[in-house]
Amino acid sequence: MGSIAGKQITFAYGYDDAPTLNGVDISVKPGQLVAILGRNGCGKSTLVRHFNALLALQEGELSVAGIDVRDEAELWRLRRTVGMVFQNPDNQFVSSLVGEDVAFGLENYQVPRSEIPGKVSAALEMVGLAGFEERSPHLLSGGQKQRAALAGVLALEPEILVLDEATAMLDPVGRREILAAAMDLRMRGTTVIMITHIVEEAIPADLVFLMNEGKMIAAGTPEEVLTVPELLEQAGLAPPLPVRLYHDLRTAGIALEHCPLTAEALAEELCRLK
Amino acid sequence: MSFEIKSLSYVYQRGTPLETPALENVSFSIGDGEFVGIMGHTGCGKSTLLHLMAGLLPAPAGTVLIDGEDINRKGYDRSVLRRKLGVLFQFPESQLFESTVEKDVAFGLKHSGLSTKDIEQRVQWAIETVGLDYSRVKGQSPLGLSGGEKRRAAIAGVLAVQPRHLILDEPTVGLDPMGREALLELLVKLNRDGMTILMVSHDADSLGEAARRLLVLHQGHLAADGPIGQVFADMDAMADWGLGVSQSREAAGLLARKGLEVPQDITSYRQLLPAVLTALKGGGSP
Amino acid sequence: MEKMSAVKRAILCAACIALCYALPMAFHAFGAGSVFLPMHIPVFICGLTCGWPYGLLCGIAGPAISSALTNMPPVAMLPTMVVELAVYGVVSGILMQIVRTKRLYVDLYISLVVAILAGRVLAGMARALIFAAGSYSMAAWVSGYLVTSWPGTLIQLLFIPSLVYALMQARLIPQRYPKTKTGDRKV
Amino acid sequence: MNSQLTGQYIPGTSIMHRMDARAKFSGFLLLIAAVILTGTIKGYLLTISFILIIAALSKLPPEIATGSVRRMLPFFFVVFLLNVLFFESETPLWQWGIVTISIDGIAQGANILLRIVLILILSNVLTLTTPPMALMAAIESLMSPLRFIGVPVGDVSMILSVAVQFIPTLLRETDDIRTAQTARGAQFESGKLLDRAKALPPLLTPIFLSAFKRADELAVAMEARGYRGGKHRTKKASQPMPVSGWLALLLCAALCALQIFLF
Repeated sequence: MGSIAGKQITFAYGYDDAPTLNGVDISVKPGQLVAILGRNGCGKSTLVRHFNALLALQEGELSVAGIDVRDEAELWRLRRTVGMVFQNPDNQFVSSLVGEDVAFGLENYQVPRSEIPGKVSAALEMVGLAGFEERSPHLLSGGQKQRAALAGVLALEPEILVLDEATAMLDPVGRREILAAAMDLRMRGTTVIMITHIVEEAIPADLVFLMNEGKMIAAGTPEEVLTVPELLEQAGLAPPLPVRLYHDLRTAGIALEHCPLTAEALAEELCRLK
Repeated sequence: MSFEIKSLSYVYQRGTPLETPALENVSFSIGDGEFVGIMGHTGCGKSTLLHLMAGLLPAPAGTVLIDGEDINRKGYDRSVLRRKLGVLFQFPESQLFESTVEKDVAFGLKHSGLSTKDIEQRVQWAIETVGLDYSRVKGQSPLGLSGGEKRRAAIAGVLAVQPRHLILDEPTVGLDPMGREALLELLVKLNRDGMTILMVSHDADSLGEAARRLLVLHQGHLAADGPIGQVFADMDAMADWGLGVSQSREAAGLLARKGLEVPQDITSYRQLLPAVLTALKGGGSP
Repeated sequence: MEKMSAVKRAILCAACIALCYALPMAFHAFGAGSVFLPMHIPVFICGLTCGWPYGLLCGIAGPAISSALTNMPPVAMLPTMVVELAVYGVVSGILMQIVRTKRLYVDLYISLVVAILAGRVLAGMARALIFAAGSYSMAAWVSGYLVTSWPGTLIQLLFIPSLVYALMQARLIPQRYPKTKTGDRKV
Repeated sequence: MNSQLTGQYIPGTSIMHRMDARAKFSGFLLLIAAVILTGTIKGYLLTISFILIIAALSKLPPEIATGSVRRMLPFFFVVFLLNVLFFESETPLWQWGIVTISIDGIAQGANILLRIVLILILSNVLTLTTPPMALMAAIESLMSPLRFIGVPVGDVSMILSVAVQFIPTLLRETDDIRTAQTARGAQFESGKLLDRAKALPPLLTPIFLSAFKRADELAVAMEARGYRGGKHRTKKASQPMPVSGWLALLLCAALCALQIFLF
């Protein structure tokens, strides 16, 4: 159920000489909320596309939800187990009606016609779009589009959900909507993998992976990874504002007890000093 | 004045059942060399405003003056406007089309009347200004560059005409932190060298770092106009308009609520750090 | 990048069909209008990049959908237009598969020129059969398919091969002659 | 421009509006055949009255039902002229080089013109009384017998659905690209034909690149959602054709038969 175990995953695209992934290890337990952080081009999207065998494993070992991704007989079960939402909300719809689009995945797995409408409306309700079946995706806001795309994935009841930079093109409101939906799913026991370069989005995660140039350079809890500016800078990312302030205050001779991750924690730490 | 906008109004799909006002009676002016941010909830009319200000939509009601000239006046030479006003749209990398970066960056200079040598110099200047290696990329296809490099190449294409004013629409979307940082540095530098910059964005952090003045559009009206610190100071109003403020401003608000004496017109980390230090050292002299 | 999957070909074909509607609208918006034959371009691109079955579908469905949505081309004109475009899609697709001279542009031009000729000849024949059995003269064909369409033909010849090349540069379709690891490049 | 695709459709409640779209579309094909088969004066009288009755039943304002006919008048003139001037007749009224004017030619020109006008009116009635999506669905369901000759009907209908879905996005995109290139100094509107032709690549290349990029991303998303071709999917629910639809089809078929056997 919902676990991921990968060892020494290495991958190179045909047009590139340097490998995009270079000996990556990853291990995720069922039900965890996981953030994979890294700048553009670090290989994070390439990595997750191995989880549902969109990319064929070239070297290394990878088993997802107990399925070996090399096992071609299990390909379709694997794809049903791992749902994926992508970056561009406009490029995920197959139909001009939200309801038909959410049904797309179900039809691919030959779910009987009679069961489809129920599953579609349940999935739409889960993302807060109940009753949107007859709407056109083009007339929705960015956040609504991404939630409709999410519904299309959730209708298949995946054990693992991958959000491949699903918030990158949204405005702050849309971004919050998608993050809230991700939290909600994790509460229901789904393993959620978030790919992002926004460090703040990784704060609520159970586990953070940090990637750079095709390598996994750190793995741990947010407290372990996000509080080390050197590590984040090595990956081309900036630490969250409270962490930055914590370290700058220390340089100025003011030592806080704990390194805070959120603004609230920061405020509390500072008050304790006063 | 770079821009003078006088009682500008615009209606979508005029005369149809879908008629909706996009802008209503908007007036403001922007001086030479200002760095102005524009924020507004999706659908507030800011992209219409941007198109009107860039002369890409005719203004049916109201006037747009650029450097004192009415750009919708009959007989106004639009090619002059194109040379003094650069516009960078969202995802500008989708405009790239030439076979080499050099040709693509030179596209806007085609009708400029400059000599081949001058064009070459301008192109080199633009490519180097955005931080790309001129000798490496000039002969490459822009389509084969990485995502971040494509964005830079597209920006170089806008800068090559050396516009006096630059309008940007969501320039930071899709960039990673380093790309964003580099872009903001570039904009601040161009602004310091005298370019008027007008940046439409949802990215309150970037605006907080770079812009000095902020306009807020709400449902087609100009809801706020002032120094960005002042506009961000009223977080409740910002929330009412469906907008967030920069993280530094938010942190300052939280700290103040906990009793720390931090000024509330902070917009960037650059201002936050000394303010916190001052507050911790007992609120004495800075 | 290896060969394109069937799903990818299918969706590229769908995009070309949509462009058969969107491009004429865009051209119309700035007055370039139909002299440049904007609907032909996506069909050639589809045939050249996705293969003949997809080119065929694009040639039929492109004008048909446009016709159903806007009546442009009017449904009455549709049959001959469909014949013409379907032939473009099929012939350009088949030739791209057969002709392999090791030079991309040579392959493209051979496929394109033969497809253009075949499409116009067959459409002329179809028009003669459907509308005016026996009476549709050579002169009318020459005027309809060669003379009035020269700006469009020029655009097709100048633009389509370099567009295919650009799509390869952007890695949206596979390289036809990938450079080998030793670095010698064949274009 | 980027809102829903309404096409030409004008909502209404007439018999033509309410008729099953599949019947309407197949009837339309039969009627085109009938028009082409028509060859005598008597035959024309019958066909014309039949089509006029259909147009009347649609309750569309006449100026709208004949809209595209009037728009295409210059084209008709050219077609007519070509036939009049170049029809090779045994009994020319006047001849100069390949130019031949004859009674036969004039009759031929009129004949062709009449056919085109009739078919145009028919196609107007069809597209004005049927919502585009219903028309698409009708065409799809009428295609299903093609699977017996090896056409992958499931894949084709998927492609068509995706294509229609792409249209609003691509329309907006072409508009955005045109605006962006205008801002960079491109000039599309002005100049001679050749200048305008040269101005096209800055528009066309980005449009195709962006359309292909979108298609590429969508294809990946579809594979991730388990798509592996049209065959492996839940079957579409199909509704039987209503009696009224069959009746309409029968009438159209009868007209065809009359044109073949009686006239």
